Order: sequence, then structure tokens, then C-alpha cells
Amino acid sequence: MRSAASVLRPAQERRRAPALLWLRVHATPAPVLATAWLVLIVLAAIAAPWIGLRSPIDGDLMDTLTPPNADYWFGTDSLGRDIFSRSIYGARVSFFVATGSVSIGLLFGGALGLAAGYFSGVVDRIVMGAMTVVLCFPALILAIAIVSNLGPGLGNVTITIGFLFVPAFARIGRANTLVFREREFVLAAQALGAMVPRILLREILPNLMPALLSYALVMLSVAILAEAALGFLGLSVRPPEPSWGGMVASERGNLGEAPHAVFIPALLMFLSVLAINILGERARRWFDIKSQAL
Amino acid sequence: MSGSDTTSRAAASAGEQIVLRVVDLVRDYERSDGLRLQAVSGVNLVVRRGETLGLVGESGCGKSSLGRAILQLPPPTSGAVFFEGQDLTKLDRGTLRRCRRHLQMVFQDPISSLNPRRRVGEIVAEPLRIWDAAPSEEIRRRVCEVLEIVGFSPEEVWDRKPHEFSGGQCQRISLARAVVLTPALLICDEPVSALDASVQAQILNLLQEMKTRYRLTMMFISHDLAVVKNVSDRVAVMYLGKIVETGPTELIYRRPRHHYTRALMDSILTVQSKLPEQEALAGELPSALDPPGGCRFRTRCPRCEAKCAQLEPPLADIEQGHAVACHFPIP
Amino acid sequence: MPAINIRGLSTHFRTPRGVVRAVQDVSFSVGAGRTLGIVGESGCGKSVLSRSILRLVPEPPGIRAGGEVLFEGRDLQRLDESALRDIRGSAIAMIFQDPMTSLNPVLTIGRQIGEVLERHLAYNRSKARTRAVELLETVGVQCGPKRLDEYPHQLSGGMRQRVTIAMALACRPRLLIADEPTTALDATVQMQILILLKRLQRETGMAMIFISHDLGAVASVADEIAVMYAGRIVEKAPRADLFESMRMPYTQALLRARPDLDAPPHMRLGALEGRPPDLARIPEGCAFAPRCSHADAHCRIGAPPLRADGGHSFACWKPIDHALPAEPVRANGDDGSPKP
Amino acid sequence: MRRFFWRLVSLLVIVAAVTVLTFAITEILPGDTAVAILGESATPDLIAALREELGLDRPLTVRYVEWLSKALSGDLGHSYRSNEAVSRMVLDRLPVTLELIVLSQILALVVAVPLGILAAYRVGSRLDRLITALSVGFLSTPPFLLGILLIYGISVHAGLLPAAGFKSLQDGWGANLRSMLLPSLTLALAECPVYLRLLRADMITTLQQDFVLVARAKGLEPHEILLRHALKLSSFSLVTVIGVNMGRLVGGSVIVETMFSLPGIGQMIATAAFQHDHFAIQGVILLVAVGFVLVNLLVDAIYTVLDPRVRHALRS
Repeated sequence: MRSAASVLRPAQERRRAPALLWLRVHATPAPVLATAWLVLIVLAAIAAPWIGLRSPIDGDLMDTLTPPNADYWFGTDSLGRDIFSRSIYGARVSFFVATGSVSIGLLFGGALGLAAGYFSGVVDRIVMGAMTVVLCFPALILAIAIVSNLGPGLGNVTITIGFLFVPAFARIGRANTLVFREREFVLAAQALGAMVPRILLREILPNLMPALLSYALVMLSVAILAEAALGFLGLSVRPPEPSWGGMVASERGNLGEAPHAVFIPALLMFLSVLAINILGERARRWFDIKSQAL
Repeated sequence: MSGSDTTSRAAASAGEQIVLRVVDLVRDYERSDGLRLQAVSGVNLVVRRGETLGLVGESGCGKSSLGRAILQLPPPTSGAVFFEGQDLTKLDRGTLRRCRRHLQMVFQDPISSLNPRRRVGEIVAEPLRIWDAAPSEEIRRRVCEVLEIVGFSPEEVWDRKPHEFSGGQCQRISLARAVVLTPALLICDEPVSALDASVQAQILNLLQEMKTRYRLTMMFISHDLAVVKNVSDRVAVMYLGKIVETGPTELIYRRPRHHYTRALMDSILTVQSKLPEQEALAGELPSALDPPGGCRFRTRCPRCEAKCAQLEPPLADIEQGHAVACHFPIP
Repeated sequence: MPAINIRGLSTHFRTPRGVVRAVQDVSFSVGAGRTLGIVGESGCGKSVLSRSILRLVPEPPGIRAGGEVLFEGRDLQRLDESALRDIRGSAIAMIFQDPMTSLNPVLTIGRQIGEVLERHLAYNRSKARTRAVELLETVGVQCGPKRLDEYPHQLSGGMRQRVTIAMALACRPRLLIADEPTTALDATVQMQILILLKRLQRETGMAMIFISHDLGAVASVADEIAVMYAGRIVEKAPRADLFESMRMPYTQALLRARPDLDAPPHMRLGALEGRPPDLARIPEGCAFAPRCSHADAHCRIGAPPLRADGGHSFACWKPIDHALPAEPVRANGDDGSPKP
Repeated sequence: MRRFFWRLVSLLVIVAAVTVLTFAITEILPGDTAVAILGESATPDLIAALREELGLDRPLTVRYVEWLSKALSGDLGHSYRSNEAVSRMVLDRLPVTLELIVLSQILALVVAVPLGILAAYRVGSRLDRLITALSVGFLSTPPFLLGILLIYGISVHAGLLPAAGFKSLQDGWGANLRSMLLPSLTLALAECPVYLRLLRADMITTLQQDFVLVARAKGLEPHEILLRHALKLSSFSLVTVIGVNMGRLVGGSVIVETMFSLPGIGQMIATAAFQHDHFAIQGVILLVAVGFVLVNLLVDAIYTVLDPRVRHALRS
């Protein structure tokens, strides 16, 4: 073979840098700060019971609505409860609901979308028909209806939001499966006589992951906002347990005299959602995924 | 050993040496708007052991659909595909699956033919992993061998991913994957159309080498007459879902008998030819949704008569091994 | 006096991988009624060149890296945007490769032809429609005014390309730049379009720059042919001259890579090994040297300038010498006999 | 025609499925309606009595058929709390919510469309980055926080507009608008980034297409290319999203109406959910979902009329 050695010239430079270099290559501070913030708040939320916080539930009625000071870093609320402690316990709720519900949506939605996209025809019609029906309901209203029936609580809220995420993930999964199913490498695998599970898991699924995962990142922020909205309506965890939305709702009557009681939990939520969105934006650009309507 | 001897011997003892026989194959598609169109309407052809059949036609003539229908991806609407004597359309799933290892395909788009998330070594080893329960060193040895044959140094490329390679290199990888199981029939669907001229030549030469080394039987689908002439022993010309002319390559190119084949030949632009004043063929391919009755080519044919509209000409031998579907073939 | 005269045109791109020299020091001129064919493989910069003439390369990332484009006494490289817009589509028109994507899917073809007339000739809507029908007839699309209200998806590929030609010729341009106009078309339709272009050129006397990767198509329409490699013109000669006495080994290799219709089947092709260089990392010296069988150490040091030998210019340190006995056409390390 | 027929069939199937899901949410999910109404401290006797009174002891299918046939005749049941007819309650509150939604759609589009076009036209520029950053910021802000900020800034501090309370049209246009401005602004600020990002992304894709290059080669002015060529194509996806977003806005109205004390459907849902008034919820979400299906049907129809590609695919 004459051509043997000469065909292979040094490989073309990779269009993307290795994943670990990601943050460094795009040397803007935003994603670094976003990552740092998320690491900080998630660690705090996980460690909450063991870092010597004041009780988030029992307040000191002598010390209501104090502005932030050395004693109470974030001040106290109208029942004299430590807002710092409540905020961190609130973060626990937010991030638990977010990761839980996104996992549910990703797992079930991704699987349904993969199945619907690959086995077109009856499977597709049934799955996507069911998804369409769920999407006929405004998400927040459906969430309110379900939670008000199941009763508030961490688990119920997580399951409800997760259920509402399923159609969105199914759609993304299906759309991408349809794209890759037509790719010739899938045809080549079929022509080889590869079994269906092998094709689904080894040929198609790895190619779906970038789209699904970067969508999951976006949905984390949507989940936090949704939990906050439910909390604001008193439908998240049961009071007096703290949630960011609930904290804002219960203190908003005192906006004039003690804005910190409203704005501090709101700010924490805003920063967390913003951080996730910044990373989501990066991930989307990274994987070159077109923005979809949220 | 001379390969051309093998092919001519194969052609001589035709009868039992037929690898593929396609009988009355029809492939319908339902479009998204609910209309049905027939991409392939009643094709008959044979491929004999050791030969390369070139299938040539313009875009939309159904040549790719035919190639895929032969592989049962998806199965044809009607008709039979006898591969090594077995009708693939009648096999149960398990048997069909076992047949697949002997039937391979190379596709047009070199980039999309390879899974972007997997490494070259894995991609080429995949057929062996599916079909051969060989120990992994054995698999590795065979993959290295075939990678070397298609022109790579295995250690260098084993852990790379497809996007690190150019189109021509990807096509070499696809070819390695297709031949690693030494298939009885290799269907190449426009394997060089997406490549630059200089790379095309590399791949065509490589195909020729592979054919000799693995004693491949090939079906080569292309719209490029010059390329088809270079690779084929026999040629079949397709127009709007039907084969209009088939015969030995040299014969067809030297003396086309169907008016469409002739027009195709006359449309080839070479550096020697000057652009003619009059085009070789006016008009465009009619829609497959509503093909003309009678002879499908009659709407563009210079020799069309009333008979052509009423009666569809059958594909009949005009001389030994050379068949034409025309009422008034070129003398 | 040439219709367009390009001198030392360079267009670069600033990318994360470094500066991509897509077009480097390109010079040529085309006379009225004449056709220059530009041929090259993908990634050689021929499309960027065609876009650089009318400054259609987005800036950034594109950079005008020098040179002049002289058209009717003005340098298009230095013209202000609005004056340039007056030239685009009127004095200089372009057609592109894919007729499917060259037309806006949600505007009628009448509207798309009409807007050129309205923009440059200040026609009103109804006058534009009348003229559009005439234009469509000249490019071989009959059926009268009702065609104007059709959308691109209702037409076949060949018809769409005829519409884009009608659009380009609406204002009787003095120069037409055709960038791979037949690549997406079938052979029989390609021939129809080429014949149409030549006829229209004869009728209007416009100059044409015809760009393609297909030597056959370029040879059939061009009076003069330029071969591009790695962003530069490496050989330029009148049509007949180029194929009979090519001087650049690359031109020869391009020609030998195509299967010959007169040769018997299974002939080994003169394949060129390797692939064109990355335009961000063009090698020192002659860019073709790493793939060239004639190259020696000298070729890898300095880039060869484009030398003129009568009407035939080439950029090569070791040009093919036609005084020597010609190599066998199919040689290339092979004995030329049919191979299985 | 055949296509139209199938469309109608699928629409009916969807509406039927919507009623099933609506019924299922309140009736099948764990969580006893009677317990929810009476509270967890209620005695078993009391619960059993209420179950019988509400007919909860009968089989599900019977109750579903009864509920559906009543709903079809316009009877959505009575609120357990106020004993008002649910249909009456919805009809009274619908105009407020509709006004809120329409106003905020207009506000959001007025801001999003020009900014989206601008950002796409100058993609990568400082302006584009600013617009993108702002939209990510607003997208990350919970709607209630936007509302609180507006109340805090405009009502509490500047005292420009009322912080709460609703003035109907009978009180005059000015008063009505004054009371609706902050709520619709809150909702619009949350929707605006969604439209903006969508339009921007869509326009960027469109502007990279060959026909835009052709339009530039034709010598068209930038505004002609942006508005005639690019926006026309991009507007089709925008129409779809506006339709889909109606649902989001109804969801958002729950928060906004609660915050600004507007007597709309959102507030009704929030109150009903808080009070476990399940019949009210059932009625409202059925109406909202069916309304949403109809809106999407309308969008589909608009699409068919506007987009020539769809139009011709249907006609052939």
C-alpha cells in the first residue's frame, strides 16, 4: 500500500478544547463566579444541620425585624427568626426540589423521547399524544392543582415539578433522536445487525446527552423558580419550615420597614438561578445547541 | 493474481454464481403530507460473484432507495431480494439479522457515517464485537490489520474520534468497518460524491484494492458516470424508479442504446469537450408522485411516439447481456 | 479595458485558531464579454474570493487584508457601504451554489425578482412585475404572470436556479460572478444552465467569473482559467493552453485524479496523496510542496511568485517542462495497465 | 379535507384526554378531598358523611361521566367555600385576566422584537452582549421578585402608581390602566427575555442563510433584509411561541394577581388551592386547558394562512 503512511497527517486541531479546560479557555469571570457561587451555596445547604446554625423555625420574639448585624448576619424576620439560617435551609429545599425534579424529568422524559423517536408509528403517537395533553395545561396551574391535592411537602413538590418536566424532556429527546436516527452511522449499525438496545444505548443515547444535559441545566433554574412560585403561594414545604418563596411571601407585608427580610432570600434565589443560567448558556454554546423556548 | 480474470470467470459461470437477485422490487414512501410516491417501481437485477455492478442515475431516480431496500433498511413494499439464494423479505428477524453480517454498506456522507461519540478503534471493532466472540486481542489484531490496509497506522488513530479526520479519511474508516467481516456483498451508496476530486481518486483506488484483497462483490451507486465507468464491470441505468438499460460497462459507454443513457453520456463535461449549442436533454425529471404513463422517459425523449405513451417498454435483451427498456432503441 | 481588475487582493479571517489566510495576493482581470473560470478544491478560498469582490464577507471575522478591486474606475475595497450597495445587484451580480437556499422560502419569486428592480431602477410594483415576467421568459421559465406568485418550494431545482439567474440579470450587470452555480444540479440540468449562461452572456456582453470545483464545467464555459490552491492562484492561462501545456504539477494532478471516460474500467487513478493545507497553517515555501512529486528542498523554503510566460502564468519553482518527453499520462507510480 | 378531518378528530381526542387528566388530578391522586376540606383532625364519621354528601363514595367512572355531562352543559359545579357557581366565578374574572395577558403580551413584544432584531443584526457586538446579559438577568428573576421590586420602587418609594387594587373599565380608562400597568409590566418583564432570546436566535440562524447573502448581493438595504427577508421568516416561529406562551402567562397571572390583588382567574386559582376548594380548581383548570387548546388551534390556523410552505403542503 503506497498510500499507507502519507494519508494520515497530524490530525486537524480539535475544534473544542478538552472539557476540563472549558472554564479557563473562555476567560471571562462570569462562569467562574457562577460555579463558585453554586459550589458555596450547595455545600452550605448540604452541611446546614452540622454547621451550628440557629434554629430556622424557633424565633426570638424580642428580636423581630432586626436589620443585618454582627449577631444576625442577615437580620431577623417578623417572628424573630434568623434569616441567615432560614435562607440556608431554604436553599436545601430549593436544590433538593431542583435536582430531584430534573432527575425525574430527565430520566422519564429522556427515555420516553428516545423510544418515541426511535420507534416511530404507534409508540410515537401514544407517547407524544400523552405529552401533548400534559402540555395543554399551563405548567404552574397544573402544579398548583396537583400539589393542592397531594398536599404540600418536599416530596410532593419534587414529584409534581418532575412530572411537569417530563414532556419537555421527551420532546427534546425525541427531536434529537429523530435527527440521529437518520444519520448514516445508525443505518450502518442496523446494517451490521446490531440489536435495538445496542443501537439505542451505544449509538443514539450518547449523542442525545449533550442536548439533554444542557437542557437539564436550564431546567434546574426553572425548577428553582417553580418551587419558589409554589412557596410564594404557600404550596411548597409546610410552614414554618423555610423556603425562599415562602420567606418572601410571608414578609412582603413588611416591605417598607424591613426590606431585608424580603430581599435577602430573593437575592439568594436570583443569584443561584442566574448562576445556573450562565452555566447553561455556556453549555449550550459549548455543545452548539440552539436555544429553545423555555 | 489478476483480478480481471476472476471477474470474467465469475461472469462466465453465471448461473449458480449469483450473489444477489432482485425481483420486481417496489418501494413506496408516504410523505409527511400523506401522499404516496413510488421511489422504486419494479426493479429486477442480478449481481454475480466477484463483479461490481454500477447503478447510475440522476438525483431522485430511486437508486439510493433501491440500495437500502435491498438491505431491508427499510424492507421493500413488495418484491423479493434473493441474497445467496435466500429471500431476505421473507426471513424472520433473527435469520435476517444473521444475514446482515454478509451484507454491508458504505454511505455518501463520510462524517455522518461515523458516530461522533465513539473512537475509531471501537467503530471498526464493532462488527467483530457483534458477530465474533473472539478474544479482544484477536479483535484488536484484526482491526489493526484492516486499518493498515485502508492506510492508517493503527496506534495513531485507535483512540481518535471521527471529527479529527477529514472526509476522505472518514470514508476510509467506514470502508474498514464495512470490510472487517469480509461481506459477501458490499453496497456503496455514492461513496465519493462528497469528496474533492483528488480525494475521490484515493478512495476509488482503495476500493479497487479492497475488492481484490477481499474478493468483494459490489454494488456501486453513483450519479457520476465517469466514476461508475472506472469501478464497474456492469452498469445499470435508472430513470424515475425503473432500470432503463443494463449491460457490460464498456458496451454501455461505447454504444448506449437507450435515449436517456445517451443523453446522460452527452451531458458529461470534460476538459476536452466544448459546450454544445443545444443541451443533451431538455426539461427535468418528472415528479415521482405522478410519473408519466407508458414509457416514463417519453416526456423528455427525442424519439417519442404515440406507442410510448400507451405501452410501457419492458427491459429486454437487445444482445447477449445487454438489456434496454425502449420501443425504439438507438440502432 | 477590462470590466474588472483585481490586484493583490487578500482576505483573511481572525479565528481562535489564528489568522486564516483564505485569499492571499490574488490578481486577475476579466474583459467585457469574457469569462474567467476559477477552479479549486473545497477550502482553497475560491468562495471567499468571489465574496470578497463585492465585500460580502462579514467583518468581523473577515479582514480586508489588502489589494484593490478596480471596477469602472473605482476601488470597491475602499468604497463606502451605501455606494457599494448601489453596485451590488446592478452593475455586478452574483449567483450561488444552492438554488434551494438562495431563495427566500416565504417570499414569492415575483417579489424577489421585483425587489431588485425596485431597488436599483426605481420601478413601481406593477412595472416590476411586467419586467419580471420578461426576465423569467429570457431564462426559460414560461407560464406568464401567475408564476410570479409562486413560492420557491413549488419549483424544481433547475427552475429555481433559472429564477436566481433572472434575479441576477435583472439590472443588466456588466459583471456576473457565478459561485458553483451548477454543483447542486444533475448533469443534464447542469448542461442546460451552462448553455443558458453562455447565451445570456453573448446577448448582454457581460463579463463573467465562473467558479467551480469541476474542471469539466469550468473548461466548458471559460475563456481563461485560474487554478487556486491554498488561497492563491497557482496557475492561470487561456483555456486551451492550460490543458495542453500545464506548468503546475497541481493542475496536472487535478486533471489526472478524474477518471477518464475513454479509459477502460478499473484503471488506477492518479491520486494525489494527502490533503490541502489548513489555511490557518499554510506551510512555508510552496503550499503544494508537501504533496508534490516534483518538489525538492528549494520548494519548501520560499513561496514561488506567480510568473508570467506570455499569457500563461504559474507559481512554481519546478514547472513541468513540456520540451522534455511527456510522462505517460497514467503513470504516477503505475504501469498504466488496467488493474483489477 | 381529509387532513382537516383528522385534525378535528385529534383535537377531540386531546380535549377528551384533557378532561380525563383534569378529573384524575383531583379525584384519583392520593389525597382525600373530604379530608382536605375538613382538615386532618376531622373525625372519621364526619369525613364519611361529607364523602356521601359530595358523592365521593360512588365509582370513579360514574362520577366522571356525571361530571363531564354537567361540564358539557356549562355546569362546572359549585365552589365548596363560597357556594358560587364555578362557571359564574370564572366568567366574572376572565376579563381581568385577559386584559392582563393582552397588555403584557403587547408590552413584552414591543420591547423584545426591536431588541431581538438589533441583537441578531449586531451579533457579538457590545450591544448584543448587553442585551443578552440583561435578558439572562431578567430570566433569572422570579416574577414575584420583579413585582416586589416594582412595588417597592414605583409605589412605595416614588408613589407613582397604586401598589394594589383593581379599577374596572367602569371607573374609566385612565384608572383602569393605572391599576393594570404595574401588574402587566411585571408579567411582561418576565416574558420579554423569552421572546427576545427566541427571536434573536432565530434571526441569527436566518441571517446566516444563503438567501440573505443573495439579498445582500442584490444590493438591498439592511432594513429591507432584516424586516422583509429575515423577520418575515422568523415571525412564524414567534407566532407559535406567542401562542404557547399564553399558558405561561395564565400561570404567571396566579402570582401577579395575588400580589396586586386583582380579581382575576389567577387569584381565584390561588385562593381555591389554598382553601382546598377542589371543585373550583377542577372547573378552572378544565376551562383554562380547553381555552389553551383552542388558542393553539388558532395559532395553527394562522400559521397555515401565513406560511406559504405549510399552505401549499396542505393544498396539494
